[in-house]
Amino acid sequence: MTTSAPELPDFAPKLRLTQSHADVTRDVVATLQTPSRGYYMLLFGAVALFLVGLLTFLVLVKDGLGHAGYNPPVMWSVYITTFVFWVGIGHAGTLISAILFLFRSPWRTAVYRATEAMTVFAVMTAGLFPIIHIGRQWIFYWLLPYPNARYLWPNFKSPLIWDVFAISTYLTVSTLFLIFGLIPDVAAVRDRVKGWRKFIYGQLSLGWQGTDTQWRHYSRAYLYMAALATPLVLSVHSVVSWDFASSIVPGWHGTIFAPYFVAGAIYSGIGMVLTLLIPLRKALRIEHMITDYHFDNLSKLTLLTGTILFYAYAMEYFVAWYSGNTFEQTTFFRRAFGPMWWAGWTMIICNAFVSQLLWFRKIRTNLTSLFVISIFINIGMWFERYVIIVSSLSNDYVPWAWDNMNPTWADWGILAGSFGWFGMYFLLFARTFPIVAIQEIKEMIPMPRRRAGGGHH
Amino acid sequence: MTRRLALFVGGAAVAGIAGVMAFGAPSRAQQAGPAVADSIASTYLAASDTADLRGPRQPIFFRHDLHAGQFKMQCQYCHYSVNVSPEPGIPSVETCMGCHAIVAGSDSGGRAEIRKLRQAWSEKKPIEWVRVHFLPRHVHFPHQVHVGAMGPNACATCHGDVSRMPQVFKVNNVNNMGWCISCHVERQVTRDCTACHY
Amino acid sequence: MRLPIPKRKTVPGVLASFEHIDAATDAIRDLRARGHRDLTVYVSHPNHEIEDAMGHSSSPVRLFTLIGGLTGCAAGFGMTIWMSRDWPVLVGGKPIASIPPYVVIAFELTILIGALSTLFAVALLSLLKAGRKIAYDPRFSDDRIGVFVAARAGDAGALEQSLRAAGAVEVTRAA
Amino acid sequence: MADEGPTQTLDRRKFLTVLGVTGGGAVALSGCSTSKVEKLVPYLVQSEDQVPGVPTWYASTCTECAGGCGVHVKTREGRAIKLEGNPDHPVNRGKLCSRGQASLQGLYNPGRIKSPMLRSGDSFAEISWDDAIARLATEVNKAAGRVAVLSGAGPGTFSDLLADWTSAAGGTMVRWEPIGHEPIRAASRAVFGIDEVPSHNFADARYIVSFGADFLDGWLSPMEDQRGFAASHGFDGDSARFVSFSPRRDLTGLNADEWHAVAPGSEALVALAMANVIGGAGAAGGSLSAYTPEAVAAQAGIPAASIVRVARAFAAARPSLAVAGGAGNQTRGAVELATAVHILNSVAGNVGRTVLFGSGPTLGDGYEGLARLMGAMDANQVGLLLVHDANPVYALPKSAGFAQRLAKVPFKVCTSLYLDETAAACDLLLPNHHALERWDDARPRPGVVGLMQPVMEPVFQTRHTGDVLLQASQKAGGALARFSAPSYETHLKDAWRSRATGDFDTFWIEALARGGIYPDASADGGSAAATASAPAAGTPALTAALPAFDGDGEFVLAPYPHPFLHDGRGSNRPWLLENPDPVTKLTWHSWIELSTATAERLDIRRGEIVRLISPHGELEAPAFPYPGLHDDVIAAPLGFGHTQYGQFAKDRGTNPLDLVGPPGNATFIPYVSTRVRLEKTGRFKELATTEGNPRQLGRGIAEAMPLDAARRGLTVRQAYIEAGHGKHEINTELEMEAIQGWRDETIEARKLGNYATEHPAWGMAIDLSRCTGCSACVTACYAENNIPTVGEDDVIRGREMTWIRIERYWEDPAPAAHGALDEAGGEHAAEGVTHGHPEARFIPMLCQHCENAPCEPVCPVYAAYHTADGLNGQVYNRCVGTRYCSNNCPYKVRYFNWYKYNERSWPEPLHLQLNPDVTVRGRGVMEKCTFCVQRIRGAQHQARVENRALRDGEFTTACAQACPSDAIVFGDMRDPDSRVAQIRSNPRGYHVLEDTNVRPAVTYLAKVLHPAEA
Repeated sequence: MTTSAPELPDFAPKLRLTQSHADVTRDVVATLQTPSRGYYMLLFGAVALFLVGLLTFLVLVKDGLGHAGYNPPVMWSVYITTFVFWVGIGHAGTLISAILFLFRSPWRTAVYRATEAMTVFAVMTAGLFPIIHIGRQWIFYWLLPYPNARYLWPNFKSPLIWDVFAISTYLTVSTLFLIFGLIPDVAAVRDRVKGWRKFIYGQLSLGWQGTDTQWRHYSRAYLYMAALATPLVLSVHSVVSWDFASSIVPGWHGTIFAPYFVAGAIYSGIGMVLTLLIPLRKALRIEHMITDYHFDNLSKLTLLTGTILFYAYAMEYFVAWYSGNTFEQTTFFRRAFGPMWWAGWTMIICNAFVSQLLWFRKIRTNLTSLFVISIFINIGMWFERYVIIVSSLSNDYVPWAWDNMNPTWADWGILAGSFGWFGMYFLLFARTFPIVAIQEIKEMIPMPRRRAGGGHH
Repeated sequence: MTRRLALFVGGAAVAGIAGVMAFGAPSRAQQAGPAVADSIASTYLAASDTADLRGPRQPIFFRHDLHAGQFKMQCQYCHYSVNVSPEPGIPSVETCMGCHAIVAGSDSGGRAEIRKLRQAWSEKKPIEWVRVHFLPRHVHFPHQVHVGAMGPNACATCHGDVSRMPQVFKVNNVNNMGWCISCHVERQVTRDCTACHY
Repeated sequence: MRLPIPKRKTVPGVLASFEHIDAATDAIRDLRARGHRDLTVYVSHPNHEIEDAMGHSSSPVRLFTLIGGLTGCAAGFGMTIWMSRDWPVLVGGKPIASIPPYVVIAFELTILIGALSTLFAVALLSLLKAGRKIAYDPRFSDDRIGVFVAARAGDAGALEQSLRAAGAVEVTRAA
Repeated sequence: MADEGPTQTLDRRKFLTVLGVTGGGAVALSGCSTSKVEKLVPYLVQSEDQVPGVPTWYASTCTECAGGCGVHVKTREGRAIKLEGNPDHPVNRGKLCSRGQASLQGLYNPGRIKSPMLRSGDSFAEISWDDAIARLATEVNKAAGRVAVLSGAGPGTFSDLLADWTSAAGGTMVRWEPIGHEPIRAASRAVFGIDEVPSHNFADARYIVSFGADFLDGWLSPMEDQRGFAASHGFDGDSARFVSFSPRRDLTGLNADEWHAVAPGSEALVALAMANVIGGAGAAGGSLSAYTPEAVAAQAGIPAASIVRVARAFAAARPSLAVAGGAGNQTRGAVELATAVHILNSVAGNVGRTVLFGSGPTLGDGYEGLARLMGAMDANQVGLLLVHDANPVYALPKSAGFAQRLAKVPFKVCTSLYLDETAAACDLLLPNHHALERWDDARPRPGVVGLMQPVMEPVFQTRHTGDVLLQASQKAGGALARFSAPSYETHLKDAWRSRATGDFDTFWIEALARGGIYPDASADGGSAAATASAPAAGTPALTAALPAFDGDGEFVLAPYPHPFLHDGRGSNRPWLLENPDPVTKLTWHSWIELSTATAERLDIRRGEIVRLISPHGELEAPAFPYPGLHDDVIAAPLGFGHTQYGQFAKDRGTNPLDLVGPPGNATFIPYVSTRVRLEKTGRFKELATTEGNPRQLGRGIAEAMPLDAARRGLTVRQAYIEAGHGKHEINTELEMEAIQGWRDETIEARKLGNYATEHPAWGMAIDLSRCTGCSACVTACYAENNIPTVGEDDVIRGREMTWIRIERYWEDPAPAAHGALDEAGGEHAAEGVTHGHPEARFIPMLCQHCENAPCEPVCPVYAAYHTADGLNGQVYNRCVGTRYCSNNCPYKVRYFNWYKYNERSWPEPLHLQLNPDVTVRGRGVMEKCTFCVQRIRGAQHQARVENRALRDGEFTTACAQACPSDAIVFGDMRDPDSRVAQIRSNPRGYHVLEDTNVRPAVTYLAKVLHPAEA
């Protein structure tokens, strides 16, 4: 009997799909071997940062929020900024794993696991902030509709309650989506390892064996999960944007906010994806799985969303001028030329202008430049939220109440802590679970056949 | 094959059901328990017995069951400001002495307690009663209005049948907001927050 | 926690493993043609050819998703409206129970319960076959395709023969 | 809330113990931390007038200044918790200024001396009262006739006793008040031959001219003058015009319709020039000829035409009123100024109509007396000095050298309540009772005698100085033996027997209940006793010229009394320190003011620390460029730079008196007599200011309209359109209709639960034409609502908790505000009504209790919500602290507890001032104006107990109650007969930020701009 080389799909060369199924399994499982010293140093750094944040939080709980730089009328500042920042980061993951899945775009397979993990951990981080930033952290659960002896329910008209539902739904669904996608891969790992690890992975694989029945329901369910996650991801940041848009604060009160925030979220998310993947693929030696092709596509997405942002910024200013609303006009004038001009321009340059560099193929495919740009994006998007929140609050209706705020150690402490918390989980995940989706890559690599040709597609 | 899968499902199912039940049956504030647990037929009680009685031990074993129960004294006689003020008013030692300058007590236990009272009076020391019912500081409960609105046995509604308590104890969880609300809902009176919280 | 899982008895039969997809699919078709209904096919990834060969109808999962979603939506509106009328509190001069803001809650619950019930469905449907212990080989999660045919000891020999002929690289008997 | 006459005696009250049930109240807002064992401490003896949970009110008299206002003291469970004006009292008619209200913090001040103390080395040692009194007696005998007493000016029975006692002890007594208005008395002597400071009837004056008289910053009789001013200057069909000539524009100046920055010291010349213009009607006419407007204008640096114009209008308006002489411009020429103004008034025929003699305050012996005493001390003729109710070491310029002379006195006794600078330099401290703890009386003016009674147990082991003197006398024997009264209380009663008509006891009870004896306050705005005579003006020698200033510095230093801290006696009260100065809006620290032009010239920016150097000393303070200042003047507030006086005052800022030269042989302290040099240090300080952006940016927050528009009953919008300014509009008519339709629908959809039934709709109206920005309402709010003071650092970060704040906006004079051109060729069209200087607009900003409150729907837990009776409720114990409500509040009137203010703002025993009816907010919750909901509920409960409906005006909010100008009115808007409902229908009424359609419950009546007369 003769074995003919399997016939490769047309996008194979771009994806460098030259390995066999066995290679894929081997390479991916290889990423789970004992990590290097560099890894441990990174992990240590992350944990250290997290502890800084934890300490700051404890001080805030002990003395009150006064330690942070709040300066009425600026009642929200760095914490909410960081909250929105992390929620935004989350979006790229779901976009790639769910939306691109529905679009059947081939380049998603190699990167989606990593981005989805990023999503889950980013949302986990974001979820902490509503608790951190409130005045009486120990009763945050009053925001949940649970039956209580006071006969009281939360106020569902409040955007903050929408947030509670949106964020918790988003966290649940994206976590389940991640776990669901992992099951077959965990099973694959289970069959490759020995001893206690075999037992652990065995439990986690939930008895997966890849029988025809399991696949039959699995692939259907995965499709529907993707179908549900798609509107969800679009809604979540819309809801977050309504925290601001549904208020009457000049500079917040804009109908453009929902699309504007979603675009920004995806933009920032992909920025973070780039920041994470570029070093990761090297560290895990999977350059042949995550290739220039992927980065090229990611950059194009970045370019698209960045341009949408550019439009949104321009439109905000146009509307402020066109509305003839003196409050809006003052706010936006001061955003660019007021005491916080530096923040305003940081946001515009980092987001609107830097993203435009990606028109050039050379820059898109050069990982170094891409990495630098991704850093700019992260900074720019954090400042976007900072500007929207702080600069709008610092000068609204009654001039007498105007004031500016300066962040303090307590603000920076929590911000650092959030990065530590996120990094901690991401690093642990990268070493414990297949960061590249084994089964989906295999799906794209045709199995060997006895007869040449005869492919079903 | 997929036993673990099954466990997973089971877990999810149980959690789900629990959740549903939680929503289905909101736990209401516990209703008033039996008005009086240990009311004692005999008036014969020594201070030494107070430890076994419900409720905190008081510096002087003042018997509500005798004063309000046997002697049928009006609550307002001692709690003088209850229908004019948010505060019910705790009787001044002078008020007690009004009778106990003469009344010395029928039994040895009683006499001992009354002696304490007289001593306090002669030393010009007010008596520090241990508080039984109190609300958080952010709640304002106007006694005068409630007494006016709820008529003769208004007191018992919250404090239970004090006239059968040798030593006063907390019958109802009055510092639980649910206690107030359930009553306000029943009687269809205001549930405005600033009726009590300001 | 005891779940209603029937006592798992080993199923007697023949386990064949293939390296070539077309061989496997041919074998499956052949077996089904010869009236073998109780087949179990192992593969490391979702594979259309095998699905076609097995001729499964599409999964009923979608029903669960739909019902879950609708339940969520109803629950969302029900909860918000009931709760705001349970203790009427006036805010910002808006109606006590005001629909527009509640749409958000309803939407989120639609997604949440929809997603949960989808996964619940997968688990439940997979449970249906959880009662039996069927032979398995770790390589099936790597690059092999496994085909298990339930068979009484008598027929096993013949089956082994045919499967080898169909191109199975390895055939073992499970009893 | 009726005023009950106290019927029990002091020894009865001695048995009172504070009832534990509502005691303190200074407990953190802790969810349900009721698990700890609490004690119920009943009264030993139940006193008739103390019902737990119900306030008891005592009538008393305010002793914070010479005004002698009548007060009602609110006590709960035997603690004084609030001071309010006595409505029957002719001086203040139920109103009370910030300083008066803050005397509560004097009572509970942590800086009080807790027991008698004797100097041992550099420190003091506590001793028993018996030892203290014995020591006093022996020292008095030892001093044998060389006893001297320095006492505050306040006349009264105690003062008389002290005088007697002193002479019996063979000593001399001096009554001295730091800011004693001696120049005015001197002038009265010179012009009318009357040794008296006149009182003024602002209410009847149709035209007011002030030459630096700070009658709205607490000049002679603050409450009376402010009430009169509000009556005449506030718009009520018409309003009097107010022109101010002075180098610095203080709060009074900011309320002027026209202000002229005259050269320091030239006010007298301007006054004389005006008199000259009016013409020699007065006897002094002849000697006026030298002072022509032209000549004076050159020296004063203002247009001659303005002098002429103002003079003519002043003469035309009858009666008019000219006032002069505040400490803030008390130069060496102060007597000449006062003389000139007396002449001006008599020339305009105001004496006897608005300038009233025979009813003015008597203010002690003045600096002259003190100077004599200092001379005696210098000459070692004083063996024992008793200082009572005075702090000369701080209140005199260092250069006067009181401290050095004090050191020469062998034995010094001080009865001060607080360890102030003088007390710290004494040997024996005999802390007196606070005015609220003691029996006493006061005679602020003829015909008015205020009575004080102990409203509570003394907070500390202090003793009434009267009792101390009497007991010491018995010990000392000799001539003093005749002071045999068993206690000061009996002495006081005896002193009063002469006044009694009929049975003394009933008279006494009534006097106590009324808080003294005085003519009943008549309904009209008239203030002082009508018994005033109209003396003829004599012919004083007029030698007015620009006064001399020591030193050769570039600037004239003008120290002025701080509106709240006054001469520094208020500096130990957190309320007064945190309540921003109405003019500069600075808190907690000292500053120096220089004109904006000067600041630009020298490139000195806000908060830049500068050094002032005079021949007599130097100081450093942050600079505050201020548009209302003459370019040659540097102004600085008195009251800071204490070296003693308790934790709040000590080492806070610097004291400009350190730079002022010695009075020399002047009969008064010429505060403005020194020139200073200015040096930059290059260092900066962040100013603790509550001011954000002082410009309205055309947002129509503090609206105003010209007088004629107001007269014709135009609305603000109509006035704008008339003046050719289409008011900025957001909502078109169509939108308004849509909004109305939407509103009708939603109102239907709201009718559920509590909201289905009828309720009152609480509302407020604030008349900006009456509001002077005095900030008494702010202090009242702090007192009523347990508002914490956050301290300097948090004020710098904008975290002050003022539920009601006074915003002070600068407005360039709008064209609408200009009057027609006058005959001088449109001279003042160029200068504008405020002489080209920005116009100040004050507006009290508090929670507007909007019907469509934006803060409510955003709260996730219903902590902010709307009550059925139209309040914007804030439920502290439900608040989780998301602060979204504050973000969404267009008025920014919500305040957040960033730290545990409840634990740090009321150091013992200050927490005793807390109002038990109001929850003390804990850390992490939002708070804001509640329209004094505790008062509303209290009144409703009372009404229910009495089974009747609420009556309009039966109660009101703390701010409305306190407002001396009567600018704030509170009530039920749904009741058409209520005062507030009527005022809201005034055409001047408008809502701040109306375009946001939040429908506030607070209506403002636009300020009325009085144009310059043609």
